[in-house]
Order: sequence, then C-alpha cells, then structure tokens
Amino acid sequence: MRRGTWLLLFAIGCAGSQSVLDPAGPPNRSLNHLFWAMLIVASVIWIAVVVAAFWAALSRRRITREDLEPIITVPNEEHRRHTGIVTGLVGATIVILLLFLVYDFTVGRALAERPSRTLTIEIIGHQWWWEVHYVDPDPSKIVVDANELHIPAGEPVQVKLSSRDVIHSFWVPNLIGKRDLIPGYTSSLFLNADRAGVYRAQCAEFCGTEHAKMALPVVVHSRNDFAAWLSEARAPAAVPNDSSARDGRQVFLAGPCSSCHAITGEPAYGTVGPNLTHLASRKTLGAGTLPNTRGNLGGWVVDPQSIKPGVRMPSNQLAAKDLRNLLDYLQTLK
Amino acid sequence: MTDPIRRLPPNESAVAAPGVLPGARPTTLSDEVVLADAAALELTWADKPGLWGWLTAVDHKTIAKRYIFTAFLMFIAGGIEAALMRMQLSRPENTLIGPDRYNQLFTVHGTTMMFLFAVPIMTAMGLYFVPLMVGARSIAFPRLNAFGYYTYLMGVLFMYVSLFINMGPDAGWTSYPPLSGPQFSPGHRIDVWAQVVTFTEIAALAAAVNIIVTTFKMRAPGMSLNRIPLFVWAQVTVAFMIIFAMPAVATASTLQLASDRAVGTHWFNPSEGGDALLWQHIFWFFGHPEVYIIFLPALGFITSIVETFSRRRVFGYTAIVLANITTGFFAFGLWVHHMFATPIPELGQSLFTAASMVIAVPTGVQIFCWLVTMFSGRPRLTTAMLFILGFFFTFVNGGLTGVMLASVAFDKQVHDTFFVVAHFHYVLLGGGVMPLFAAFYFWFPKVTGRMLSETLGRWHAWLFIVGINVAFFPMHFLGLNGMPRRVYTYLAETGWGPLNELATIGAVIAVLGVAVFIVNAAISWRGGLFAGANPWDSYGLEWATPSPAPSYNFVNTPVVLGRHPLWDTGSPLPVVTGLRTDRREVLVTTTFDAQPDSRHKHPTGSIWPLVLALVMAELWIGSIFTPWAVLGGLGLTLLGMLGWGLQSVREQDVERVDTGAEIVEAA
Amino acid sequence: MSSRSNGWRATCSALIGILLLSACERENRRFQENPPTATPTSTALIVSDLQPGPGMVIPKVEAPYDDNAWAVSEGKSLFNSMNCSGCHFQGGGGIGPPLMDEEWIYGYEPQQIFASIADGRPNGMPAWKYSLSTQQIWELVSYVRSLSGLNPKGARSGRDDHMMRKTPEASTPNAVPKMSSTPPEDSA
Amino acid sequence: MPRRERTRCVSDRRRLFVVAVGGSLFLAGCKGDKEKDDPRVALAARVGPATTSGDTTTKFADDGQWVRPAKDFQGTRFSGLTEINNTNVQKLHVFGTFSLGTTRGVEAAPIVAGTTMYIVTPFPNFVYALDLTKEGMPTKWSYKPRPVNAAQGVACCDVVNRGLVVDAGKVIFNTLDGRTIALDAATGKELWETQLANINLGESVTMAPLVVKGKVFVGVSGGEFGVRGWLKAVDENSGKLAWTAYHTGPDKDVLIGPNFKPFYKMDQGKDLGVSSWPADQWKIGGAGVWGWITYDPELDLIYYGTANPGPWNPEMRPGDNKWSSTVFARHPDNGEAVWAYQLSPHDEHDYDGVNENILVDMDWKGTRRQLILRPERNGYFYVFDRKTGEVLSAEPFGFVNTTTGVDLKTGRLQYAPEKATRIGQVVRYSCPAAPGMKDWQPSAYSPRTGLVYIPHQNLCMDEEGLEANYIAGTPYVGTNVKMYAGPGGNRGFFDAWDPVGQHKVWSIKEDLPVWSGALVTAGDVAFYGTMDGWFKAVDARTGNPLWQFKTGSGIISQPMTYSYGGKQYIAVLSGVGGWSGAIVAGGLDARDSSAALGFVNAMKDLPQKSTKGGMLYVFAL
Repeated sequence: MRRGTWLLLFAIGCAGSQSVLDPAGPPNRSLNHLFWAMLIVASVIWIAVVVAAFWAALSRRRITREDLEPIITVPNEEHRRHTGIVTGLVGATIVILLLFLVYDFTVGRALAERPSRTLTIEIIGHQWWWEVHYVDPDPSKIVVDANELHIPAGEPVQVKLSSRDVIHSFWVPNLIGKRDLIPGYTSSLFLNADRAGVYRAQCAEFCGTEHAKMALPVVVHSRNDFAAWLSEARAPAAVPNDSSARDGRQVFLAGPCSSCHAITGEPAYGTVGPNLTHLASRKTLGAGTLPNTRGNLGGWVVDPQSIKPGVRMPSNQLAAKDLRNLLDYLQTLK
Repeated sequence: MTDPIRRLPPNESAVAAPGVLPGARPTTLSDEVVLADAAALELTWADKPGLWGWLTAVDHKTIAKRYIFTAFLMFIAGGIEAALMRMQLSRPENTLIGPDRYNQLFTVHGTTMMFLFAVPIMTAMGLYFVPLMVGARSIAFPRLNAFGYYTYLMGVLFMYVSLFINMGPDAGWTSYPPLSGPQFSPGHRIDVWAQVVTFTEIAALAAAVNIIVTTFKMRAPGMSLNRIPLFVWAQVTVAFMIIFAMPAVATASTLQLASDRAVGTHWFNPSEGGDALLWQHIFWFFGHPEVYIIFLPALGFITSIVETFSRRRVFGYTAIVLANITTGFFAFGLWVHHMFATPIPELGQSLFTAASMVIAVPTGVQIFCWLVTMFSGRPRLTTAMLFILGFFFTFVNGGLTGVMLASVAFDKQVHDTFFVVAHFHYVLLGGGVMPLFAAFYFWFPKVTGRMLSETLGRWHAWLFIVGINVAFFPMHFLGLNGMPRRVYTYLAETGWGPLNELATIGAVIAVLGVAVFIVNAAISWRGGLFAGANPWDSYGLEWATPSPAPSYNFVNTPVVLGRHPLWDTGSPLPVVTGLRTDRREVLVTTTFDAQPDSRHKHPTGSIWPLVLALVMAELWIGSIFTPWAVLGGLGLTLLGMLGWGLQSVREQDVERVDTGAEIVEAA
Repeated sequence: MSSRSNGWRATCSALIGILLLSACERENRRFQENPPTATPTSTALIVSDLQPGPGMVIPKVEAPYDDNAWAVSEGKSLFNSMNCSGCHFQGGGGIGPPLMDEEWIYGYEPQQIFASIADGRPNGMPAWKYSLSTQQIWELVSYVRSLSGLNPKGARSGRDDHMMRKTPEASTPNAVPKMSSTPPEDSA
Repeated sequence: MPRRERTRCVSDRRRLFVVAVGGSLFLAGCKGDKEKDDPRVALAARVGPATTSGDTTTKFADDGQWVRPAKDFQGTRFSGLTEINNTNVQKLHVFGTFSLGTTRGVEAAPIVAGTTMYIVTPFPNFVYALDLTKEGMPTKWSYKPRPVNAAQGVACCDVVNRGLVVDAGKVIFNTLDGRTIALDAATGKELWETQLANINLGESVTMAPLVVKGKVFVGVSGGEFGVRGWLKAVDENSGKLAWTAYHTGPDKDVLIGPNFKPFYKMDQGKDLGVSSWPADQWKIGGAGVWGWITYDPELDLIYYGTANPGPWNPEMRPGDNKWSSTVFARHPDNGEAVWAYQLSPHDEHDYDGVNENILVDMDWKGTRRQLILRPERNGYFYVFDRKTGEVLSAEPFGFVNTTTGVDLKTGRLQYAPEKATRIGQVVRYSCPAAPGMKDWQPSAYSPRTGLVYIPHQNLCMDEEGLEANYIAGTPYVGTNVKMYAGPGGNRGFFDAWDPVGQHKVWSIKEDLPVWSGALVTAGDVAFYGTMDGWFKAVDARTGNPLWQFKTGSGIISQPMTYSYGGKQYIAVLSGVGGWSGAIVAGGLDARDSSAALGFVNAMKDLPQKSTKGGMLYVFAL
C-alpha cells in the first residue's frame, strides 16, 4: 500500500512516456491547458455539490416530532427564493458549459490545422502489429518498417492510417489524441513533437485476442538525427561476414521465416509479418511486448504463443545450433 | 425501522381540491363490505397455486419480482466477472486469466450489466410499482409482461450456458464489426451476443409498451397528467426511449450482424460496399439512450426517496418532468460522441459536442431541485438517503467527467481508456446502482412486508460507496497515463501496477458491500421487522395498500386529489367502487384527466407467454446454427401466437362505464 | 418460488446444455499446444481404392481441428496468406485442382490431405513441410475439408471481408467425396 | 456464283458488304450506287489504296511453308496463297487429322517446313513431325522432352505452349519447365538443350521462340509468380546463352546503354528499372516475355513487349514499375535496347504488354513510314514509328473505361482514378478485364486489304486488391477478380481494324471470347476459331461468314496455311484450355467465381459447350 500511495502521488504528477499529462508537443500542450481548466472548474463544482448535499442531509439530523410532518405547502416567497436559486444555478451551469464549448472549439480548431508540406507516414494496422511506411515521392526511397515509429522533432508529420483487418486505434498519449484505423477508411492526423525522446503508443480500440499487446514505441529524433536515421533505414541488409550469422541467414531464407517476413536486400519478401530489415535496432519485440534482447528474441522465435497467446506467428522447432545461428543473423539486422 | 408510524390528518388544502368525478355520489363503505370484497378479489385475482399456477402467473408483482430477482442475480454474475478481471489486472503481466477468457469475461460483464441487469431491473421496478403508484388493479398487458420476462430469462440462460461452455461472446459489449464479423470471430460466440441482445430488446419493448399504456390509460381517477408521480414520469420517458432506441440495436445486431454472420450479407464488409462505421452509428444511436434508460428511472427513485425523507414535497415538479423529457429527447442526439476518434467531419463532431454539453443542463436542473428540497426539508439519514448521498458524491463526479469528455480534443485522448471506464462506472454505479440500492431499502418493505436491517444497510452503503470510489477513482489516472480499456494485461514498465492494485482493493471492498446486502436481504426476507402499509410515512399510492400488496393491489380503486395522495388526503383515501369482484376487471381512465372511461375485462393466467417465449428462443438460438431454424421457428411462433390469440379472443369483453363507478369515502 | 423455479430451470439448462455440448470443442481456441502428435503415417500416401487381399482396413487419423471453428478460420487465413489461394483460389481451382468439389486426386481423409500439403504432390503442389508447422498444416487440412463440407457445419467459416466470390463454407452444401480416376495430365 | 451475289447485293442492303466479297469486277459496279447508303462499303473503298501500296512483308515470305507461328518476321500471319479464296472456301473439307495425346489447352500453330509438319503440344510438350509426303500424314518421329511435372504448378494460365520454330534444319522449342531444346528437323534427335528458367522462382516458359541471325530468343512467363522478367538470346548452334536482358533493375541488367533513345520523357532516365519501384520490389517485379517477338531486318531490330508487373495489386508497387508492360526495340546481336515505350505505366489491371508488334511500312498521313501496328491489351490500337518509338495513334478498339486515353504528347496512358484497384475495396465494372481487350491471341495483317484482323474478348470485371505475400515458387497476385461479359453481353469479337483510318471496319460478335489466333490469306479469307470448337472462315474485306467447321474441342490455337504439291492446306489445332478455357481443361468449379483468376466466372457455360481435346485438323479443297 505504501508503494501504491507513493505512486498515486506520482500519477497525479503524471510524468511518463505514455501519459497524456506529459506533453511532448504543442497540440497536446494546448490540450493540457484545456484539460486543467476543465478539471479545476469541474472539481470546484463537484466539491460544491457534494458539500451542499452532505450539509443539507446532515445539518438537521436531530428530528423532532414536528419535523416529521411533511411540508406540503411552501410559502410563496420561499418558493420564489428557491426558484431564483435554481434558476441562477442553471444559468451558471449554462454559462460554464458555453465557456467550455468555446474553449474546446478553440483548441479543436488549433489541433485541426493542416500544415502544408510535411513528411507523410502511413501506418497500417494488423492483428496485432503495426506496419509503418515512410512515404517518398520516389518509390524506391519508401521505407517499410514495423512496430516502431520514428519522427523528427519540431516538424509536423502527417500520419495516414488504414487497417487491413479490424478496427485499431492509433494513440500516442504524449503527442496527440487517438484516431481509429477503420477498414474501408483512410484517415490522417498530424503529429507535432518538440521534445526528443521515446514515447509509447498503444492500440486503443479492442482488436481481438492480443489487443493488450499491440504497442508502438514512438521515437522522436532531433531533425538531424532523423535524417540520419532515415538514410540508415533505407539501407538494405548486408550479408553478414561471420560464418554463424551466414548460416543463420540460410536458416532464415530456407526455413519458414521468409514465408512471412521480409528483409530488404535479401530474397525474403513476406508481407504476412513485420518487415525485419532493421529488427536488431528496434527497441522491442512482438509489437512492444518484450525488450529486444537476444534471450527474448530466442524465446520469441521458439515459442511466441506463450509470450503472446494467439499471435499469428507459430511456434518454431529449431535445432539448437540453427537457433543460435539464426539469432546471430537476426542480430546483424541493424 | 423503529420509528413510530403515525397517520397524518388530511391536509386542508388537498381536501379542498375540486371533485374529480362530477356527479359521483360520496358514500361510505363499511369494513364488512371491504373485507368481503377483499376476499372475493383474492379469489379472482390470485395466480393459481402449484407448478401450473407458477408457470401461468401473470400478476405484475410476481413477474416483476422474478425480473428483479433474475436481474439481481445477473448483477452478481457481472460483479463476479468484474472481480475476476480486477484480480487479473491487479498486477502487471499477470497470468491468472488468459486473453481468450479475459475477452469473454469483459464482454459478458458489459453485456450482462447493460442488457441483463441494468435495463431489466430498472424496467422491472417500473413493472412492479407503476401500477401501484397509479392506483391500478394490474398492469395493462399482463400476459405480454410475462412473455417479456420469459424472453429475458431465455436470454439470461443462453448467455450463461454459452459462457460456461466457452462460447461466451468476446468482442466487447459493443461488438464492433469487422471484429465481430464472420471473418474475425469464427464460431458462434458473437452470435450468442447478437441473440441475447435480441432477447433483451423484446423484453424491454414489452415492458415499455406495458408501462406506457398502464400510465396513460389505467391511472386512478383524479390522477391527471400533472399529478403523476415523478417516478412514473421517469418510467414513461424511459419507455418511450426504449421504443425508439431498441429497434435500432435490433436492426444492427439481429438483422445486420447476424445475417452477415449466418448468411453472408455484406452490411459491414467495406470491400463489397458495406461500412464498418454503419454499425457504430446504429449501435450508439441505441447505446447512448441506453445509458439514460438506466439513469432516468434512477432519478425517479431519487425523487421519491428525497421527498419522503426530506419530509417535503419536491421542489420543481414541473421542471423535473420537463428535464426528464428533455433528457430523453436529447439522449438521441449525442451518439457521435462515442465516435470522436473515427473519421467523422469536424463540424459534425462539434455539433455533438454541443449537444453533449447541453444534456448536462436538465440533469443539473434535477440535481438542483433535489438539493433545494433537501435544504428546505428536514432530511433523515436512512440507509436509502445514505445511498442518495453516495449518488451525489459519485454520480456528479461522473457527470462532470462526462462534460469533459464532450470536448472532442480531450475525448480523443481518453476515449477507450481507463479514464472512460472510470467515467461510465461513476455514472452507472453512481447514477444507477446506488439509487437502485436506495430504492431496495426504500421499497423492500412494500414488496416483502418486512424491513431491511438499517444497521447492515449502513455497512452495505459505506462499504459499497467507498469501495466503488476506491476502485474507480484511480482509473482516471490510469487512463490519463495511457492505459487502454479491454486489455487483459500490461507491462510492468508502464507503471500502471500500483493504481491497478488499488483499484482491485476497491473492488474487493465493493464486493463485500454487496455481500452484506445479500445477507441483509436474506435475513430480512423472512426475519425482518414487519413493515405495515406505509413504514416511511411516504405519500404515494403504493403505500395506500397493505405490504406486501395483495394480488388485486387495491380493494377499491383510490381517488387522487393531489400529487402526494397520502400526504394531501391522508389515509384512508377516497375510492371509487363498482368494479366487479367476481372476475378480473380494471378501470380504464382518460389519458389527460384520468376520468373513469370504461371497465375492461382483464386477462387471467396463461401458459401461452411461456410457450411463445420458448418457441421464439428456439427461433433465435436455432438461427445461429442454421438459417432454416428461422423458418421452423417462425412456424412455431405463429402457432404460439395463434394459441395466445385464440385464448384472448375467447375472453375478450369490454364494457363502458356509465354510472358503475362511484367515489366513496372509506369508513 | 425459487424451489419450483429450480426444477424447470434445471431441465431447461440441461436441454440447452445437451444441444450445445459440441460447442466446447468448436469454440476452443488452443493457441499454445504441442503440435498434434498424430502426424500421418505411411497410410496417408495410399491413394488407391484397390487394396490387395481381403479385408484390409486403412487406419484413419482424425483431423484434430475438424470441429474447431477457430482453427478452421486460422486455416483459412493461412490458405490465403500462404498462397494456397493463388492456385486453388477459394476452392474453385485454377492452377491447382478445385477443392470444393467432390473429386479428390490424392484422397480426402485428413491424413491424406496432410500428406498432400506436407509432402507436396508431383504435378505442381509444393511441399510445405519445412515452411509450415504441424499445427498449421492440420489447421489447413480442416479448412480444406471444410471447402466441400467434410467437417461439421458449425465449425466452418462464414464470409470474409473481401469480394463475394462464392457461398461461404458455412453455407456450402456437403459434397460426397470420391476419388477421381487419375491425376489429370500426369506426365507421360 | 457471281450472278447470285449480285442479286443479293441489289436485294438486301443489310448484307451489302457481301458484294465486296465478290471481287473487283463486281465490286466496282456495286460501289457506285450503294456507297452513300452503307458506311461499310465506304470504308472498304477508303482502305482500298493501302492494298496497292506494297510493303516489306512479302520479302521474307515463302508462302508454301510456315516455319514460325507468326509466319514471317513481321508477324503478319498473312499467306500469299490464293488457291483457297473467298469464292471457294465453302468447299473446304477435312483432309487429315492427328491426335496430340494431350488434353490441355492447345495454343500452338502447326509448323510446316519442307515436307514435314511439326507440332509441339502443351505440357508435357511432346513434339511430333508428320510426314506430308505420305498419305494420312504419318508420324515421322516424335520427341518427349519430359519436363519436370512440378512445372505445372507455376504455369499461371494452363500449361500451354505457343509453338515451335524451324530454322536451319533445326526444330527449336521451349518446355514449360524452362528448357530450350533444338532437335534435328530430319531425325528428331536432340542437338542441344539449355535450361533457362528456374521453376523454384516461379519461372516457366510458354512462348514460341524466335530465331534471328543465329540467335534464339526466349522469354520467361511468371508475372503471377513474382519472377524478374527477362529475354534471353541463345546461340542457335551451340545452345549457349548469348545475352540476357532483364526487364527490371539497373540499366546494365536491362541492357540499356548509351544508344538507348526512348521517344518520351517518361521513359528517359537512369536506372528507371530500380527507381520506379519500391525498394527491392523490382527483384520480384514480373515483366516477363511470353508473347510475340518480331524482327525488322532493315533496321536490324527485334520488337517485343513485356508482361505485367508483379503483383497485380498496384498498391504494393507505387511508381511506374519499369519496364513492365513495355515495348522494347533491341539489337538482336547484343540485346542492346534502342528504344522503349511503357504502354501501361504502374499497371492497374494486369494489362500485360506482350501482344504482337506487326511491322508494316505504309503511308501515314501522306508520308511513307515504318510502323508497328499493335492491338494492345489495355484496349488501344497503337501505331508506332518503329524507328523512334513515337506513338502515332492510340485508339480504343473496344469498350474501355479503366483509362481515358493515351496522351500523345507525353505518351502516357491516362487512368480513370475511380477504376484504380484498391486494397479492401471492390471496384466494379472495370473494362477491359484482366485479360485485356485482347490477350495473347495474335492478330493478322493483310497487305491486300490493309486491315488488321483482331481476335479479342469483350470482358469486364470486378476487382479488389489484396495484400499479396511473396513465397518463391507460389503465386504472387494480390487481387480478387471476377469477370463477366462486357457491354452487349457477348464475350468475344473478331474485328477488322483499319490502322490508317483508326477505326473498326467490320466486327463479328462471338458469344465466347475469341481466344484463337487469326490467319489471313491473299485469297481474302480470314480464319479464326471459337472456344466451342467452330473453325470459321470469313471474307477479309467484309467479314461476311463464308464457311465453318465444328472441331472436336474448343479452338484456342493459331491457324496456319501451307501448300504441298501445289495444293493449299489450312491447318489448325483444336483443344480447349488456356486461361479462358481453364474451367474445362482443369475441371474447375464454377461456384467459385474467383477461380482461375476470375476467368471462370465468365465461362460458366463452357463445360456445356466444349470438352477437353487435342487434335490437329488439316483442311483442303
């Protein structure tokens, strides 16, 4: 419980990489102003109503015989006074609501602004992972990645959302509110971050068995870092030098892996699962389910079903040596 | 309750009210006549004894009791599911319940609470008390009423049998396609959901029709529209809402989703020109009013309780009636605020933001009226009132977060997170369940003839109110910290563990509270203090007859001279006589002024409602497995309806009232 | 009241229970399990109706997922993502033979279909043994069987969220399977 | 006979064009008074001059023989033989038959060189040599190449073979599993064999090779299997690979060098075969060659078109996807590309560009030009300047709504955005359907009439994009397609097109798609076959039906004509199948409308109209 209390305080402070109240960009910052304004007003109203109710109920607990007589007729002036009070309160409610409304529209308009020229990223939802395309007018420069989103700070980024199966919802709490990925619709929102860091996005619309394990680390780079990252991301995978990794590459290409996964630069073009060209440089495995370590990767390859039950990746029975080599290879995919 | 019960002298002004029945001759009834009538009426109106009588029962109180009992069982079932989910979420990466089971649990929890508990129990309260409150012998369509209950019962059984054989629905109580569609939900789990929804819709519609007709055509003489108790007004508003809302979800679930799944239509298949968003529009066109269908009856409870225990007639009767109706009306104009994260044009979203904020006004009006009533009255803090305070504490919080959620920008942040989970549990538990518990404490004596223990009641109230707030308050922070709803687990690194642990502790406290209530009810059912006709010295007609109310409700139909009959006139009330005692007869009055209009012969017990419910259950459940069951089921249903209809035709009889009814003063 | 209610409630539950007993298997979702050990034996390779000697009985292997809606639907998704549909389309065939009709070249018994998928067949059917897990192949077996109605109806798939190409498997009439005389165009 | 026709000419206006059949004597007399009334006569009159302007086609023709499927290097399928003509074709009768021993679709042409007829069957690609000198055309020798059975699994659209070629005493043909084999024409002995394609990459070979200047040109099929398309040249004598031109990837693989001068800007630039694809996608980008190659000896260039890009689903391959659906002009010696023109950049609907390029010299708007006539799958009849690759004209020869036309300034095909194929959305009524306005079935050109005879289909489709998954050796398509008859309700046409006037001269409606090639002779008779087995002869000038014969199975092959011993023969292979006939050849189930890439839906009635077969029919007067 002490830990709980401590964290409750922490929660009210609400710092974190997946927190609405720790804005990392202008849109969420203006939303936070709206939130705090509404919260304060709402809190005042709540306290006032609760205090009034308790006071009314508790102030006259001593009951005399007379008190039990029901009051059927109320003197006119008292009635008028009551009417005045209620009318006043209702009026105040309306005024407060109007103010909320105007404030909300103002913030909403600001959030809805469409910057003219921006980087466009397509995010495609799958059960239960994210496919990310960094769009470029030159098709050969399009980068296909998965389960991690990289964006530059200080520049609005357009995110186009679509889904291949069921409804998902894209949500980076630190940056902006969510947007659904609905089959048959393409929608878009603008991400605008001004603070580099890693934020956590998570699917926010129930999408089936593993809805809980469909997260997306969002890496906000400084502008230069982003350019560097992007050019790195465009580089195809190289054939490794070391022999065990080369054997692992063979395991990958000859075994079941390449039926579902793609590695740019290698004859593996599967689209069923995430693109693995830069697997080793990712922070997590299984769409934000596990930290990307060698041990976890091994566990994931062999028995994903016990880590993320229901995931579309089957369990793989590999000889110990093959698994070792495969992991050696996968770890070269920076 | 140990307070002395005193008869109050009739209030002068109330007696001075103009006679409602011009031309009627006041007479006096002797005790002997009343007793003889009562005996005759008991013979006429009581359900038959034995198993057959039990199956053919149509007494609205019997049916409503079954309704309430079943629905409360569902509350317990839903609560157990909630407790299991809280156990699973109490710490990160818990493996107590796997995703497949968890998804079934939260779906069944939501569906149970919304469709099998909240709506049925709220309408059941109306089915029990509306006839009593309007001074009617019975409900308008008793057989339809029984049919509604059995249909609902079939839904309950179907849902829970399914859950136990691993066929529990698992796409959320909102069952959004395409997830709930044939491709992504193989098997029959979602079909169960779609048909359970159908069962409850039919039941709710049957109840709504009954409440409307009972209220508008069977009120006691003198109970003109402006004298209808606010409880009844709330029920009537809700009944109308049910009539408009339920067909929407019936269309979506039974017609569209089920046929997409069973016969391959393409309503929600975007490839073939269907639209996944169509579901959300139709569902929320029902789903949002649904919340008010649960909430408005609770407001009716609150008014009765606040009035009674504040010892003051409610302030702003007209305002509250109008607020009720306005709420019911606006409730249909808000549905898009459940869909702010979908690609809907911003202008449209703004309109729904505005509407969502506007609806806070009528609710505010009611809250302010009660506050003024309490302030200017002399409140007694009974258990019921304690729950009303719990309502103020909890519901107002939820209402205010609701206003915040109307903001598109803010809603997009917390939509589908634990913030929203906290919000609607605050609204539904605070605005629905707490008033319901208050109502249980308030009307239990009327239903059973015995008082619930106030001591246990206070334990119950405090445990429940504290438990609920401990369970759900932290969820606001969880939501703001990024925790989406409907997740079966979460990673330790998210930092959501401690608050979840706290929420689980809160859930345990609330469960204890409910356990205390169950114990209280079990003890008091047979062993509570005798209540007498009017233990709280309340004002409504339901208190003008013995507790529990006899099968015929009133020996003679009371005459109403004001909004608070027992306070206005005192007991015993003036009555009308002239209804036959040797056969079931009800008095039909005019819609506006409640002038006696005609006597209707009233239906007796019948097995057909049960039969029809069974064959229709066969139709719906069978249709999951083969579309041919629809044909067979339709045939059987037609036969069932024929049987029912023939029985009704045989018994059909209406007589106009000319001078049969008389206003008399009780001896 | 409740004692009486228990009576007929129990009867009612029992009835529905019996009706739905099969649901237990149909609705199971076994994500994590050891691949069914029933890998087919050499009997799977028998594709002839003619057996020497009297009274020879070919042992049958039950398909582990024939009755399991989830597994059949996983099989369907594999059928499409592993490009089975590229040759067999939605069962009507094209490059490969149709799978929704009553004719079977290499046998319709679960273990025969398993062998066809795992080991491939000479006229263009690839061997999937090394690309799919045993569990996945069994899921495919049951989906393939569902195409012509060889598994229980309740476990078959409804329409998918794509172009309406044919009646969904759940509504496809059951075909009576038979062996076709020869594989078409076997090489000279 | 002439008299009777004159009577009909006068009596029945609707059959007026019969008059034109009657030969020049009567034609002149009839034309004078009827010209104003019937536009079709007027058309015939207008094309008249073209017939007198001689062209190069006859230079290489030895009309007694038919040594390659298209008869000559220019791909005219025109024979100068006149014994069978529009006045006596009614008297044709079966001279001989021969069973091929196969039951899959037969798309090949019988080949006659010297006194022998050579036939290559569909998989398993038997080769037969029939002795024309003996009665009953007995088999001289036969050859069984024994292709790998598994190759059937990578043949998208039935296991067809489009023919063999005879050159310098060799019979050269391709097998489905990707081997090119040379046999001694006299003995059937194998001279050499070269493996060119790899079925494990989805590669197969169905086309007929072309031999030019000692090189055998072979292209790959497999646009539905994610191959990387190529054309290979093999030395005719040794079977050694001379050069390979890929159709995707960097310029050096495509054999694009300094002499590459495409006419339009859209086709100019460095390494477009890489930069017009998403990363790596060009490696599995399709663009095979399985249609027709023609050769212009004057310019010393070969012309051919490349197939569709892979996968079909265009959303998976943003960019122009060079060099899919492209016409290439290359030097045969080293494969160097001279010009290229992309017919359907970023192909949306499987509009392969493999159709024939018929090389003719004719007057074009007053000047004599070296042209390519090309009825294209995307529905347009292209006229190119074959020296430069300039598009002179591109007019639709049927109902097209997937595109709105070809911009002659930029050379770019203009797509209709509402018909674009999208993932997760069924786009309805896209015309022409995936097989195009005209698929592989080659047309014929008669220098006498100046008309191109186009056998083609009239199909529309519903199409939906899917996310295709690439697994080497398995299909890589990514669409759901459902085809059905186009406007008018008939599924096929046999049309005569005037390339100069850019319009249709006459048109014959056929219920089923016309999936056979065309043949036209100097006797002014055009031949084609139908999928229900009718072999038909029509008047080349008017389209008037003259004669028909019902063969045992549907005809989807290429008719040819030859003479032996001073007598003219017409030969055709009958055996239904191919993509359009897969429902019969493969015994497919029509309840699945997506079967055979959606073609089955349009051919549900075919099993009632035709059965499997494989038979040679030779006709003579």
